[in-house]
Amino acid sequence: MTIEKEFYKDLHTELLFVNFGPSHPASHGTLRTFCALDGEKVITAVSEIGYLHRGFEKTVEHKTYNQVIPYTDRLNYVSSIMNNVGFSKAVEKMLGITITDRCIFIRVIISELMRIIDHLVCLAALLVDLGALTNYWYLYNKREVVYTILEKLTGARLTNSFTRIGGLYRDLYDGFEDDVKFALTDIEKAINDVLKLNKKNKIFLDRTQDVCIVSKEDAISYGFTGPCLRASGVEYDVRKANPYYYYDQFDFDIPVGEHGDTYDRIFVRFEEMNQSIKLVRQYLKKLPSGPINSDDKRVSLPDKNDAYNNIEGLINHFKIIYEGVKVPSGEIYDSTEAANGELGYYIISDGSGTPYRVRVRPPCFYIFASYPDIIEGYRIADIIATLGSLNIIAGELDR
Amino acid sequence: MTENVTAALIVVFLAVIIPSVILFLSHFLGGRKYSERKLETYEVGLPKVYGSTSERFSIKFYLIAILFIIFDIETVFMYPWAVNFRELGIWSFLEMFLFIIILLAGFVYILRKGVLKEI
Amino acid sequence: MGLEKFLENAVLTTTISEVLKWGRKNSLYPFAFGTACCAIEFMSLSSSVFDISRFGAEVIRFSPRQADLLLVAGTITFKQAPILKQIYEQMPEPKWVISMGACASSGGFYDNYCTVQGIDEIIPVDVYIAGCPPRPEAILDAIMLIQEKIQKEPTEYQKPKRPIVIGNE
Amino acid sequence: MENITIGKLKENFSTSILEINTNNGDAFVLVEKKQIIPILTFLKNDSELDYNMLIDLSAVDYLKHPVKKAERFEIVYQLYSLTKNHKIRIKVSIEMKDLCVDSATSLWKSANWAEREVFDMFGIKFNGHPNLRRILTHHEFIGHPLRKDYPIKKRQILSVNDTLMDEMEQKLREKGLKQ
Repeated sequence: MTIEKEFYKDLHTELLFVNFGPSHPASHGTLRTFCALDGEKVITAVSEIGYLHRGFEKTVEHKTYNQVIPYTDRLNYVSSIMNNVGFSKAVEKMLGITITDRCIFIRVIISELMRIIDHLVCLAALLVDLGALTNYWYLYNKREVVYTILEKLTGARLTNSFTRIGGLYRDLYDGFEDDVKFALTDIEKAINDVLKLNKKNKIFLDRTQDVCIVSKEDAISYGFTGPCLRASGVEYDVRKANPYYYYDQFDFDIPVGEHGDTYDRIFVRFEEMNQSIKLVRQYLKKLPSGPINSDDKRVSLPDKNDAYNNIEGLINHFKIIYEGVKVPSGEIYDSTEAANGELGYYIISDGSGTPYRVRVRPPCFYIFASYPDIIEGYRIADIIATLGSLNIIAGELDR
Repeated sequence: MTENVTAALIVVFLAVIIPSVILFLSHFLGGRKYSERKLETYEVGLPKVYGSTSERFSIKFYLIAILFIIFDIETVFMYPWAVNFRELGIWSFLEMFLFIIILLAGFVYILRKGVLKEI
Repeated sequence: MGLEKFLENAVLTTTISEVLKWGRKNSLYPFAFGTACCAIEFMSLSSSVFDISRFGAEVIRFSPRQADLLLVAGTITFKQAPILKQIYEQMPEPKWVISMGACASSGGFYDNYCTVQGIDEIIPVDVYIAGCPPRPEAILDAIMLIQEKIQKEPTEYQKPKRPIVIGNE
Repeated sequence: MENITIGKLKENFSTSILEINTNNGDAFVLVEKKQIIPILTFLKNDSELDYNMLIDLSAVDYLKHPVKKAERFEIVYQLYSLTKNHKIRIKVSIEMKDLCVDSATSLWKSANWAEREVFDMFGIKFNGHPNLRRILTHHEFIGHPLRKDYPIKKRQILSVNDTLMDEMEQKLREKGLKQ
């Protein structure tokens, strides 16, 4: 028995226009939503993006394929190697070269580690927005553990351009496996601590359950992919639908939610971290030895003494670096399962060393397109929780 | 009796003097430089702010404010009672119990009416 | 004069400016204007491994009215520029600006139609941090440079003697 | 290996199919501009094909491409079927004189912002789009940056941010809250 609706209607209170704007603690820096509020409830909202549009697709048309990789780092800068792997996989498929098994295993191990730390930051920031500050330190410190591994491996903490077309920047340092095993147990402990804090926490449950529900049909129509689509009950994961890099030979299952509300989106991510930990352990067990760069002359640089001693090695080295890898003319759309969803690259090459057009299919562009519609009728506190659970990364959103 | 009064006076003295000294110092010492753009209202750096302060507010906020005042004053009455709870004996306990029961009835009415849910 | 001798070491005498500088230096309120990858490095700066609160700058404010250190972390595009300018204008007076990362300092490797080639085209900057993204220690070093600048800069009660040079002794 | 989608398309829309090709393992079909919406609705509603997801919508400017194309722009629809797990790429070529095509927002909601971005980057108008505005560049931007003839370093300053009020009023009017 709540207060009758008509009681409010004839009070004709004015709509309050508020900017949940670009520089707001919970708006991840560069997302702006202009809301019309009635009291606390959002009546209509209009979103504006483009505050971090850095012209990736225009700049990339003047770079060689290997020079594009540092630009792909800055797309989803929270899990940057996943973008590198996606881009190099697409170009390698166009070139028709097969990369060595060791390179595939290392790429998958690092991608799954990146998926874990992407979910860690998303959940840490979301829980800070909900006011649960201690979880930020529990989760974020585990990201620092993985940072040390990445520093040793690639030299950079965040924007580590680790893959090259046809291989990797360098091989694993020795002691890599133990560091990763230690990091995984650390992350599991942190996840359990955070779950112990939040799983039965009344405030957390009230603020996230039945909030901004996205139905299955809406999620598909909006073009959701990744954890947000699986939270709405659609079991679609690129690693299972069309598997690449031996994903079909290792067993991991895809967590799927039922209601598609913020609670489901959060716990799909928690469960996905456990699956990724399981995956990394299996891949680590079967890590083969051998070369990491494919021996295809069009792609891999000749080794040191070839480049210095005979003229063919020198010309080959010069040509690959100076004019870039020559990709035969054609086009391709290839996608991988990044942390936020299906990250696709539509590349058109004109036979020269620089790509003619690189179109990135950013997963969170289509997710954020639905944001003004799914937050209608909910309170301001709910729209902040929902924005956190959608995990919108501005670099990937605005490219 | 007098040391209680002197203790109270010291507290009042501290409560009044220290904030005013701090406010005076920050007002007097802090530099002040006004520009036209600085005096505009802060709306995330966006040019236009919609609506004005004289607009009508939604009634729901008024309800929340009133409920807060009622239950806050109730706790304010409880403090002195709780402090010298022993000396006052059984009668004051029953009086305070009656006071709480009356307010509890109001609280149950609010829960049944679902005022807090509607916001 | 005889006052110090009489009070010996019971009381420290100083000028108002020294107290002001000491207060401002050790309680910087940063406004985290984070837009891109540098914002993630700023997040790891405020977490417990590289703790910013050791320098008194732990209280991160998101409104310019309560901030005195504008820490621009990330790429500033032309769409974001008026907002950055307005927020800088609305910060109360003793304010300092740190431009964190290559994108904020010079546009980084986005030399194209939509990126501002360095925020010093829009607002005066006190300390630039190189790196893409800079390591958290580099940001702490920048905060120390800001503190050194506050210590050397004359407050409103002193006349400026000569230009301030920071960071090279 | 003639996949089922191309087979069905040939049966129903054989006149309006201009080119069928496969490249790097993916098939793509170039269709006539007038017939694009009927073809897309057929692909979406047909029970056997069931392309219920528009994965991506983008455009390409073939001005400087070595292989000379009939028209300058091309719009690319990547369709994917969750149930049948197959995908197809539909292309529509747009000539410089008539820069518009029918909008696909009636079929998939994901086309809404993707079309706004293509309009912003290439200047191709979408008839019937509810809210065709710039999305990535600022509202005082002149020209379309991703065209090949737009110089990469031509910067344009924004003086005042967009207040979004006109977009908001349009939405309020739709909801009947504003006269």
